[in-house]
Amino acid sequence: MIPTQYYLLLSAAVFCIGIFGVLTRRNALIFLMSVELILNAANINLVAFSFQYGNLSGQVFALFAMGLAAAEVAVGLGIVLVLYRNFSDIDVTEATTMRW
Amino acid sequence: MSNPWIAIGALALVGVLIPLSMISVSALLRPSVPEQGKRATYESGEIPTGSSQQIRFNIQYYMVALLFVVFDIETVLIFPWTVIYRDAVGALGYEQVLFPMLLFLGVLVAGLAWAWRNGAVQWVKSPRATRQLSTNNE
Amino acid sequence: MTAFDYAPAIALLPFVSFLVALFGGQYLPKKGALAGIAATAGSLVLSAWVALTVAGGQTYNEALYTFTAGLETFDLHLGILIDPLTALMLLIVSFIALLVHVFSLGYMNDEGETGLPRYYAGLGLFTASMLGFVYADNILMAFMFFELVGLCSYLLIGFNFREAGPPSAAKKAFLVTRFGDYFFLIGVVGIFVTFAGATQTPGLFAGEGSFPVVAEHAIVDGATEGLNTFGFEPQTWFTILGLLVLGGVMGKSAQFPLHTWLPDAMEGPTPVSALIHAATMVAAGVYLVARMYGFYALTPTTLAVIALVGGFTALFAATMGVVKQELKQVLAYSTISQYGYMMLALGSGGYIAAVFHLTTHAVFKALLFLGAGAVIIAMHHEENMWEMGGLKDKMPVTYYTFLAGSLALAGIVPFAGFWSKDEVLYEALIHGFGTEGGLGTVFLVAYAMGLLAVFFTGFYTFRMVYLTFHGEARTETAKKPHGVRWNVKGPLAVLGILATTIGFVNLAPVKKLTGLEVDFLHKWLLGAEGSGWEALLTGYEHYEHVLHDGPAHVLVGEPLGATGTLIASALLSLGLAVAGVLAARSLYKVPEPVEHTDKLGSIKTLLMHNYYQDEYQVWLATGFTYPLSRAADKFDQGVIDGVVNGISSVSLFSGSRVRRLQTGVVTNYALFITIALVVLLVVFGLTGGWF
Amino acid sequence: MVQLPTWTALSPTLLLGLTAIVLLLVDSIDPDSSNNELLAGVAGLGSIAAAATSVWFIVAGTGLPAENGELISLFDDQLVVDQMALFFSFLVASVLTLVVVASYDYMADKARQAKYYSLTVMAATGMSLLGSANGLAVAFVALELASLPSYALVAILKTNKGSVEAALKYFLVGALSSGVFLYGISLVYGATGSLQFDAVAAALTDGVPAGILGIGVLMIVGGVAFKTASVPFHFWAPEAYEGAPAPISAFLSSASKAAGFVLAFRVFATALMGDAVLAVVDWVLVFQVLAIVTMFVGNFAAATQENVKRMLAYSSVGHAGYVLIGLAALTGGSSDAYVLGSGMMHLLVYGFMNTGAFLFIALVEYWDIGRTFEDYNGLATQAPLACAAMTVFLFSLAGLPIGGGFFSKFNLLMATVRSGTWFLGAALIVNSALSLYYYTRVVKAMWIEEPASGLEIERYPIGLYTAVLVAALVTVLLLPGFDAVSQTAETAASLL
Repeated sequence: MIPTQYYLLLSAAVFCIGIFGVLTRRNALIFLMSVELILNAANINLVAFSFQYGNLSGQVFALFAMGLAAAEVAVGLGIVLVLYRNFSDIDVTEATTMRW
Repeated sequence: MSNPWIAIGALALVGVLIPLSMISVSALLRPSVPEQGKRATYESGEIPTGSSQQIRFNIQYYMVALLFVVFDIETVLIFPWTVIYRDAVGALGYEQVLFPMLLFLGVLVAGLAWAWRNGAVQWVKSPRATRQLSTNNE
Repeated sequence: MTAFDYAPAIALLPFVSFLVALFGGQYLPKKGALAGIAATAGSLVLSAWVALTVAGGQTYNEALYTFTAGLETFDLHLGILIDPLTALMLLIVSFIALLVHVFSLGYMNDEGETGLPRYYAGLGLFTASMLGFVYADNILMAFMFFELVGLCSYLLIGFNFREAGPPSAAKKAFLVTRFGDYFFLIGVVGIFVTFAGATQTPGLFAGEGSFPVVAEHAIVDGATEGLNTFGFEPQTWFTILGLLVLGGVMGKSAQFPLHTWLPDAMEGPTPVSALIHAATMVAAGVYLVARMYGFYALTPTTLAVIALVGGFTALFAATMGVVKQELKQVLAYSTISQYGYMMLALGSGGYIAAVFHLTTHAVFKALLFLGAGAVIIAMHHEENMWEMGGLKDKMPVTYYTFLAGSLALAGIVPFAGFWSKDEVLYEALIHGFGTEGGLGTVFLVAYAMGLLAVFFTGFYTFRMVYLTFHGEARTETAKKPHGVRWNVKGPLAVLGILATTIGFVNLAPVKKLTGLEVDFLHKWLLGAEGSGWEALLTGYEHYEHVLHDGPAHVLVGEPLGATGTLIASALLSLGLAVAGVLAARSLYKVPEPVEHTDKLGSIKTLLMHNYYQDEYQVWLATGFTYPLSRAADKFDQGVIDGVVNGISSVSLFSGSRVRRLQTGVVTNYALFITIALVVLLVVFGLTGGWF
Repeated sequence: MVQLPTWTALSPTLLLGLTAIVLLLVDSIDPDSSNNELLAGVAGLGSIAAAATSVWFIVAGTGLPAENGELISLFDDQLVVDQMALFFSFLVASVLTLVVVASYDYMADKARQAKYYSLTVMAATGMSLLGSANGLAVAFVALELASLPSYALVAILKTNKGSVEAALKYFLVGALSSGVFLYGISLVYGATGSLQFDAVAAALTDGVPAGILGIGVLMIVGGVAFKTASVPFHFWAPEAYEGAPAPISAFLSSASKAAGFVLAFRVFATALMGDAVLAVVDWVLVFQVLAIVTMFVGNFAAATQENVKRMLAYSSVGHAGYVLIGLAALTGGSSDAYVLGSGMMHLLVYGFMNTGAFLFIALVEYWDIGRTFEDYNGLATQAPLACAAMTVFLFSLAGLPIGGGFFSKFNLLMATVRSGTWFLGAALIVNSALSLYYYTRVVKAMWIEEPASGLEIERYPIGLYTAVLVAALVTVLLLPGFDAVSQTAETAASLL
């Protein structure tokens, strides 16, 4: 059996990749994908721990998390779409009419 | 007791080798007939608009895809329920096992009905896509 | 039904007039003035009724509405406490408010000012809040109305918001008094926390279970059960609490160093100044100390601080009054100085003297401000005294009433101010001699400062009178002043008569000398046996007992024997006042007074004209008074104003920096969030020992 | 009296959910026309019913322990209905009512009304559900149910650049935060093997893996901070509140913030309140730091704004800092119920006064007279009643004794003193003083400044006026009626 630490390391790596993407990418879609990576990192954890403890709540919750992630992407894409219509670009750093 | 990693390594090796070999074999065997339709980006049968460098799709494609993803994920939630359904009905009765799921499905249906009535699944070809299709065929 | 059942209406009536003026003022003939006059007249009548009932030996101390009946802690409620002190103050406030409303008809309506509904709404709310404050039965309610009073003053001082001065003056008044109020708020919270364990009603002012009484039990009888003194000795902790509340008092009553807002507040319309100075805002602070005197009397340190602050403020502000050019500025500093006297009296155990001075001051200061208002109307809103002169013959009613007020302010026998100021100083003196240890010395020091201030008071008061009314008209405007109508003269006449006579309500010295029972105010505030008021424990009888037997041990000592000390004290203060008046007369009662008498040549001429002056007096005026005054002025303008302005500009500057954090670029936000999270993780990881 | 089945205890939340579905059905039946009266009527009825039911339950004692000392809990303890749940249901439902009534005018001539109302009610369902959540899994689902419609609502004016930009920032920060939150949940699950709050608390004894638990707790703090608009997760708030339609700003800054706090109260006071946790990661200290920084950032930034709506947005951040005191002053001692309770009281009062203030902004946007302080000059000459209401809101927000805000701030201050966290109290006082400055600027502009020439208001929309005046009335009535609020809040807090 693979020790739980390995899953933790994997999920931490995925989480950091996600954060890195969030910080460096200016394309709204890639931003979204990075967020998905973060969510999936959490899912890896949930499933791994669920396996370790032998109870199912983690796995079931991971299913819920996936559903929510899909819904989040749906809303996100909608917003990116209207962003494109208003600013003619999906660069997230373009929309800066409000600040300070 | 053998190391479980051996099996994993073997699986990975096979997983990489099969596609590689298929691509190389077909590259050796196929005749080369370049054509416009073949260079177009394949996107589930839908015709891409704009240049191939910056691919843009009809917005409707997103709509349907999103609806698909959301409803697809919801079905995942039904699977665990089906697994335990028979035992659970025996232990708890219908009103605690069947009705909640019916309620859940009812909400989903309401959402689907709303999306349908608001035209989210109605397919309208965008003028630009139609135009591009005709130019490609000429 | 008794008078007390109608007591809530005393504050509600002006509040209704506020609503009427605010929403309907545009459509009313006098823009809300009549509603205000009717409301304050109603309050006055009710207050008089209440006062009569109180005179009949009844008091009132009831909760009207409870906000929070705490689960296991304490109540927060609105309630009314009416004892003789309250009744007296209600009378003063509603009386002055009524006169100010009438006077405003002349000062605002006849002058064709705009925005009158806003003005009368402000006056109504101001009066209502002050009345509510006066009969608040607990310290939290007092704080709420205290805040409202501050808010109204902000609105009224900034009435002429289009000019440069008033808005900044209003802001300053608000900020400075708020600064004090925050100490007050902490004090209120502290009082609740401290006494919540020992009584269900920790905020009350009067009766068993009120905080002064519980504190007294704790210190005198050692009954500290349930008290939370945060590990301090009860004595020390009560001192801290007392000083915190005193912060609010010093802000509102314009005591050094929080007095700076008051001279600036002269930017408001003159009737508002009269209301602020005589009866409402500034009086609120002193009244609060008197209200919870049972608490202050327990802690010698706070008494010493109050006395010292009071004495110093009296002197400091009086010296500043000497160099001011504008009529209202002089009056402003005189207000600060006179409230200093009241604080001095309270600090040195002269509770009745303080209340007495509060009463007389309310009358003569209202008179002086309204008189100044009349002069300003006449002078077409010119306020510089050097532009006036010779108004005596052109406006005799104003002159004679103003003169009465000035004599009262300067403390010349037999005008009101003499009796009260003399009693303040006398109490400080005998308690200074009688009390052992450092407290007695402090009282004597404060007394000395108060005494010295008497001279300056006489000087600046009559400098003002002579410059304004005597001599020859120095400008064209002053030659042809604008007339004033009945609505200006009426209030002046009423107040003029009162300023002359109100001192007779408490002729304590006369009683001591002759045995005649003429100390009515004394009796009023004594709270003697059988008056139904005993249970409230807010009578002077009780306070005297606390002062004598509590930790302060304030005792009476008369170095020259009973009669001798009395006469010596009276003669000393009267003599200094007369000296001040005469010094002013020598310098300014000339056809063409000189702006600053630092030209020695002119002094020589003056000397020749005034044969009875000796050189000492002149030196006192020029070699001592002016330099001291200028130094004080410089300190005030430079250091204290600087601190106030500095704080506000630093806040705004840091605000403009903080908002730059919001760059508008969402990627930056993600970066900041990540950095913050990482910092938290690292810091707490290291301290929590995760690694 | 007939004993209702147990699940009916969830009625306030269920009613909201049902309303949302009914709204969707109404729109499905007739998608092409938007019947403003019908939609607003259904939404309003549903929200009023939910609010009334919560009040009824609170009064009837549904949320109090039964004779055997047990609270009503459903779905294997995943949901609990106690006084706190009902308190927040009431808060959310009443804010929703005000917002819906105001939207009747605000959205009258705009497209996508059915979507607007159903999304609003759905978000409210999520917020109300969050109050009942008794496990991390339900909490996350409810949180997302509250968040996702909110993102869409901010963007509802699709052709308005501000609205879209606001939605983008809100969504991106929100997605990042929910990712962080979920990761935190997974780590706490890893440390305890359970998602249900009581089980988590029971599993947290000495010997739990410190690193995993610590990181998990801090990440959960992050998720909470996002929802409550606390520093450092507050960055979305000024933009989202400024760009969104004003009724939505009102809804988000009041109800959504309250929902975030009820989550925090439950997670931290129920699941993570143990010496074993505090030894690993002292989250009370974290909240103390966040509370102080939040207060200062919010208020100082608000002090120098030129745009009234943005000023209110920053002040909303500042108020999150005040409420954080309810967590930051927890000591594990006897004062805890009072501390938590005072946080809840402030949220309720804030719910009304802040909603009212934003709805006044909605009214101004409806009149189309500009957004800066100068644009408000002399507004009282045209609309004295609304301006009087706004004055009540602003002074109550500042903590003057003119509305319930005075008592709730006073209670927070008392809470800091009773728990000995005097520095929080000091920060509260300093910031309240500063806040008075910028709130007064608005009052001054409305009442004292001269109106710009040509300022004239012709329309007095009845819905917006009703909402603003009702909010003002409640704010004022909360001054004398504070007793009921504080009793309920303290009881609710003591049940945790």
